[in-house]
Amino acid sequence: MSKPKVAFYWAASCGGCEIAILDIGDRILPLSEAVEIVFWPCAIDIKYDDVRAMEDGEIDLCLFNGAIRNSENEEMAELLRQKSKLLVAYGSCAYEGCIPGLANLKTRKEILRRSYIEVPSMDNPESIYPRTRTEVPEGILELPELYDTVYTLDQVVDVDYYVPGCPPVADQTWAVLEAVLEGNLPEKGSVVGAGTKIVCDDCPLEKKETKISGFFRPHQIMPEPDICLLEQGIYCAGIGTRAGCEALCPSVGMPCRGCYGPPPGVFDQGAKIVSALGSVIDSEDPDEVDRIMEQIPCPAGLFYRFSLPHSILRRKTTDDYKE
Amino acid sequence: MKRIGVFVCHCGINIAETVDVKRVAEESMKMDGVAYAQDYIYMCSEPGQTLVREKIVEEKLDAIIIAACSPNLHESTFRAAAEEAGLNPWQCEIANIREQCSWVHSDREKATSKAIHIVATIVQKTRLNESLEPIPVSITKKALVIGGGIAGIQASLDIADSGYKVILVEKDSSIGGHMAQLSETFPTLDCSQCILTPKMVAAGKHPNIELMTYSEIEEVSGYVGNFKVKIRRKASFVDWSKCNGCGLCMEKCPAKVSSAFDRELATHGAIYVPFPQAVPNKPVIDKDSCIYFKTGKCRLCEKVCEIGAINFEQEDQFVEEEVGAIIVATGFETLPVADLAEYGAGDVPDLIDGLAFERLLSASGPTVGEVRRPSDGKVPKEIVFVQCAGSRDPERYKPYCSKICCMYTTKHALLYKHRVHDGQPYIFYIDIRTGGKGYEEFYHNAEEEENIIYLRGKVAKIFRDGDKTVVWGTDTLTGRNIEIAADLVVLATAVVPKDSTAELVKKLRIQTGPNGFLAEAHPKLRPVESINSGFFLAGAAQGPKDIPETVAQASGAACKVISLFSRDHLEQDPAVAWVDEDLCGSCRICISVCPYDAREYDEEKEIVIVNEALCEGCGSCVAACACGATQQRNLSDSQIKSMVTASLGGV
Amino acid sequence: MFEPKIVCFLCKWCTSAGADLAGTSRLKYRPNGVNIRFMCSSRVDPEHILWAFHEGADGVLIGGCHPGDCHYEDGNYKTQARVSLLNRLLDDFGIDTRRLRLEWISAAEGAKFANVMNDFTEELRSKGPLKLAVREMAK
Amino acid sequence: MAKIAYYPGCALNERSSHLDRSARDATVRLGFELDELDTWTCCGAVPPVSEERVMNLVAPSRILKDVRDSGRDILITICDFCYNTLKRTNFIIKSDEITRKRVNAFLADDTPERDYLEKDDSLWEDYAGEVNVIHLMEYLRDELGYEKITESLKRSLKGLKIAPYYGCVMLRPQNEIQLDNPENPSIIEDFITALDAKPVKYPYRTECCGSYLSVSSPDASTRLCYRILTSARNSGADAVVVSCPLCFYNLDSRQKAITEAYSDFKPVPIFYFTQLLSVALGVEYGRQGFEKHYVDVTPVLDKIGISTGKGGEE
Amino acid sequence: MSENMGLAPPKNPPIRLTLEIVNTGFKQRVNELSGQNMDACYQCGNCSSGCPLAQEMDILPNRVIRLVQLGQNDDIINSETIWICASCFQCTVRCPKGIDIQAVMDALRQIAMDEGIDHFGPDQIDPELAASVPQPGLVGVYRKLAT
Repeated sequence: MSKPKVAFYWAASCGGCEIAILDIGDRILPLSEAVEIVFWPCAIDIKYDDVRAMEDGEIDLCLFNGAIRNSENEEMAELLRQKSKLLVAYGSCAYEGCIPGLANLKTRKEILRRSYIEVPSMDNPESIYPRTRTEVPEGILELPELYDTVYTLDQVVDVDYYVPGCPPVADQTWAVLEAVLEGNLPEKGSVVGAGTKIVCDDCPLEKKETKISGFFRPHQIMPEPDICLLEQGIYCAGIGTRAGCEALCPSVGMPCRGCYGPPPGVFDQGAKIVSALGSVIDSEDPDEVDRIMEQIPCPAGLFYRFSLPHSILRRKTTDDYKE
Repeated sequence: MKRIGVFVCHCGINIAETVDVKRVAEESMKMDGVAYAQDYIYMCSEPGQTLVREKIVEEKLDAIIIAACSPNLHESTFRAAAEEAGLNPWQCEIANIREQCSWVHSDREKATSKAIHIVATIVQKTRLNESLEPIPVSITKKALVIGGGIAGIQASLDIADSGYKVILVEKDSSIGGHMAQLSETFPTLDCSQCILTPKMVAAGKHPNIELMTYSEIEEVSGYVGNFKVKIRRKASFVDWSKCNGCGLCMEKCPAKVSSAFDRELATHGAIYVPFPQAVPNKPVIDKDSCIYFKTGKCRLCEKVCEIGAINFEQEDQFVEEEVGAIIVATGFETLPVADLAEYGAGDVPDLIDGLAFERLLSASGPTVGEVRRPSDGKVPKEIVFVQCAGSRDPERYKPYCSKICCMYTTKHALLYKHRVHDGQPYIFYIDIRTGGKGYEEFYHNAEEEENIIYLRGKVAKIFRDGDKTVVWGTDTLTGRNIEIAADLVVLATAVVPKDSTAELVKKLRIQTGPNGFLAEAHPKLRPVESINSGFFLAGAAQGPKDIPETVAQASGAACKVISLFSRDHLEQDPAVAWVDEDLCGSCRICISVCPYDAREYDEEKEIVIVNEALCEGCGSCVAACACGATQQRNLSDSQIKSMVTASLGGV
Repeated sequence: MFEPKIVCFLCKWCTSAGADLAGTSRLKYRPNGVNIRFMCSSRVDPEHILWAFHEGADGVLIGGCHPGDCHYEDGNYKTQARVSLLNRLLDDFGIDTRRLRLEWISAAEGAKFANVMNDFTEELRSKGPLKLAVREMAK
Repeated sequence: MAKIAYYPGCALNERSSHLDRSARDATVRLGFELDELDTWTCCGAVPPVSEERVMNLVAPSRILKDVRDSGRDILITICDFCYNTLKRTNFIIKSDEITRKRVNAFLADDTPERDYLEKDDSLWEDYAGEVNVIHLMEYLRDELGYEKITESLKRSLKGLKIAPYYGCVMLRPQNEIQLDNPENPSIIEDFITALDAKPVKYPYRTECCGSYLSVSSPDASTRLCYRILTSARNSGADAVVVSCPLCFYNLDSRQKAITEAYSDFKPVPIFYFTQLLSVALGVEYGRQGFEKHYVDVTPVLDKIGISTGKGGEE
Repeated sequence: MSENMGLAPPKNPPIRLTLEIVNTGFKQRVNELSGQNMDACYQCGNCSSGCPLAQEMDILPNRVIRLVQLGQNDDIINSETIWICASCFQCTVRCPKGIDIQAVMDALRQIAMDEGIDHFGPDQIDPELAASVPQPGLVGVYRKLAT
């Protein structure tokens, strides 16, 4: 039997997921013994055309990280789907949009204006914007088209499994690889490499009663070391975030950001966290409640930091406020 | 897939006139999961219910939906019918297409379309409904009665007589309420105290009744069958266990305090009992009027009390009690004369309210039953009674009829004539309302035989002129205005709920209606119950009513309590919260959220569980559970989402 | 004329009873809302509201007991806090917060329920349909 | 032939003699005779004005006492005013002891002692209401029986639609008169049926015609009679039947004024009940005094084949 | 306050009720003459609703009784109503309180006539009418409406 063929791809993401693969450490050696890496732009020089030349389904496993931000991302997602037996949305970006997905709170127009005109370091007096086709003396230059909306991988192609995390922790990555190599596969569409509970389940901090009379950002107070951060008014997404990370952040006194996405019983992580927080505000005075809530900066960005394109609303609606 | 039957009721024309019920049935048949649909003229009638039962069997239905009136009316009816036909009652749902559709819309097309959406919404819920069993809950067989007027006394006696314990809480130092203030009672004219006092004594002595006078409800938690009540026993500064009621302290007290019991027509000391027949007959010190408390000097009462019952150091005590049912009988107050600007805003000395006049008529009152006016103590020769003072006036005061005034004013005029034979009473009224046994006859007798002049018209203005009190009225029957320069004017001021009612209902979490009176569960069929289970209503706190009606309602409420206590246990709606053990990550937010302490951390399972007996099914923990481990039975998030979709016309 | 679609989440004890009273009082109001009855407004999860917008609602009404009157002690305060936060979220998402109404309507306020339904319908009519991005994308 | 004491009263004695005559003619055919009192005075037409006016009871009481003293206990009257006055007087005498004593004192006063001593050696006996005052129609209904009338019919009135008119004093005040239900009477309807004619129901049958206001406020009476007659006519009546001379006068004679005042008015013939009875029992046409009527009755009688010339049996 | 005699009298002066006015004896006199209790009337208005001559009256029958109750004798004895009443007893048979209103009207006519107010005299009769109207009409009108 020939060795399984494995591909890694990096779409709209920071690249952390690539590093996360290397995070498996020494286990990379047995891995490279066990599989044949047929495509990994970050590490191996194989061109897109080489992939196009492959048979459909020739790749046994493709770990695809990054969101779908532009036409190139989408094209590669379709191509790799076609060539792979198993396509895994690897990491938060591919799974649910993650940080790039926050762009959905803006329009493409706003983003381009910001990036190419408004930023203080930009010097672009002629207001030149990037174009998908640019004619230069040497010929035509093509750039991928930036989409108005960031998509998750499964919004453009069929996905077999999801590995959450920004980035996924190494042990979970290894476990997924191991499971695939051993043919020990769960039901299609499953989230793998994560727990079924929430971060709190792994969190070592002590929990008593949650009544919030004010929110603080981590730099604003010095939290009690062993007490649940949320109880101390520090927004911690652990209550609405899938376990799997071993509660790395709260274990060291930093609040959970929610990168493992919603737990299995939840679809919209942000809405659920809003619901939970709204339940434990320690005030019955509507004005005071509003004041407490205003201490939360940019709720959409905070509660959907990792999951905006994968949420119910997915992106900002632009033409509802008028008059 | 579940086989659901949809039964669409015409409710005569109540639904069918506005909603095309046949189309609703037809459209229902097209819905996923619906195996049978039919309309019928009166679904709640016996033939209607028979139809439902037969079709459950014939069509092998797993669940049914009755599209009819509000579930508040017939949910239990149809659930019982479903059970008879072998269905689990929780497989029966009601789609409200009457109160919330046919009755509120007139466009037939739109109403029909809405009715279809309503049914579709309920179909979605029903598809995912589980079969449930009611949850048994134990009952603490002890009642709390709040308010020691005739309503509270009667209710307490009835419950106590049936063998159950009662705690009767009264905020004043004696029970008796307003009835103790009355002179004689219509329509039989028996003396109020004569018929009340024996009942007060009986309540005071009953082995099953624990009187807690001079006490107020501080906190109530729990639920029907198992309430926890915290009661504040206000400091009386008199050790009642020592006091033998000799009364010397009251005699010696140099302070003068307007008597609330005598409607400010007399005074008593700062240490006082409200009236001589008080039960318990123990004094209290009014801290705000006591010279010692105000100046730090006096303590005369302490000096004269040989047994040393005075204790200036006493503080409010708190007691906690567990009870299974609560009767609210907090009674009424009357609209202050000062609120009635056109009647002198309280500045006319010879203008008093009906309760004050009761004190003037009372043999135990400040004038020993002689009618003497407050300004100079003269016997009034001409006296004007003004009805509907603040009642039946939706624009400025109270919109409702205070119900008792027609009768008590007639009684006042009649008793006045009995005391002052050559006096002339006039009564201004808008309508005379004498609905009650013997009432119309009482009124006729007064009108025909007692030379009481009834004037049909609302009094516009009252003012003082010399030693007279001038009344400007009209007589719509002659079409002439009427002026009377009277010696005394008595206002039948509007009956209003006690000020404290609003605060109390918040503690009890029961409802009041638009005028602040306690709201009954159903105006006709459940008049002595609050909509909140375990709370019962008695007396004028629920609405203006006279003594017979109050007593009847009190006995009715007591009977409801006794019927509750006669059960071994209660069956609680099982549509409660539950936890998926595989998902719960023990963030414990739900513990903080639950108002009933129904959530606790299970050390063994390392999850938070639901105590089903305590859970009231509000669902707030379900919404608060960010990990999605908590769901509500038969109202899960997936049910709600599909209901939302269906309500918007999606599938 | 544009007929907005409204989803109404009503608590059983107050607002749904108030809606029943509107019925028994035969008050007439706009038929644009379909009511979903919960035991308490605190069962309403912001997820339900977002879902309603997703599924085509132009407006969402939450009806609960007046402050202090909650049958479950303080359920309506939870609702109030959630709505407060959700409003900020809706704002971030570009959805006019007037599309989400929280009303305290007691069992005695049939007329208020009818007025709220009429008023909300009119307001949504003047706003026009909610062109939610995610719905536009699906088209 | 049985003779029943009969009090005609002033009107029947003179201005309404056709009522009297037709009554006498008819009753004979039914087997009894109206035996007019030997001496009688005016009854006073209206009962006493107030409690103080006991004097007004004296005249009717004397009439009644005479009937009693003559050994009879039934007195028939026809005129509704006489009926009302005598019957109510009797009621007062029976039920009010003080009034009874006062009235008898007056009666005794103006009755010369020798008169009764000569006529009768019994001692003075107070009149105590022993006489039963009966309306002729009441006698026909209760004593004779309407079926007897039907059996005795010589001419059918079939085809005639007749509106009964009760007016006021025949039925009211009810507790004293007790003739029929004042709000829904049937005595005249049943009488009409007994004659084979058809009674017409209409709402104004018990509404006042104006009574003596005809004298003091004729316009008021005209308005009332217009309403009554129009209502009867609109209900399909060919004629109206009455028993009271004043009703007859108002409803019949006043049609002149009504016709002048109301352009839409169509005259309606008025009959005394005794006139119809007389015709139906076959009394010779012409004896009923129809010539005294203001409104011509012949068209109505023609309708059922009775007209001048055809005559009766006699 | 006294009325200024130099001014035109007010159109609708208020009734100033006093112990004296309501007890002057007017009501009692009506009670005695009529044998009825004026205070028994609770002003339902049935007497007026059914009165065939109501349209001819200036004060409806129920209001006549009302004025008696309030001792307003002037208003009544100067009214048309008591002379328009045809004594038809319709009100009497219908009164829910059993008041013989007819008797009250008689009493009021008597009081008026006692005070010298006559409504009708022989000189006022149309001779043609006098010659033709049945006697009860003539007797009735004089007995009811004239001293």
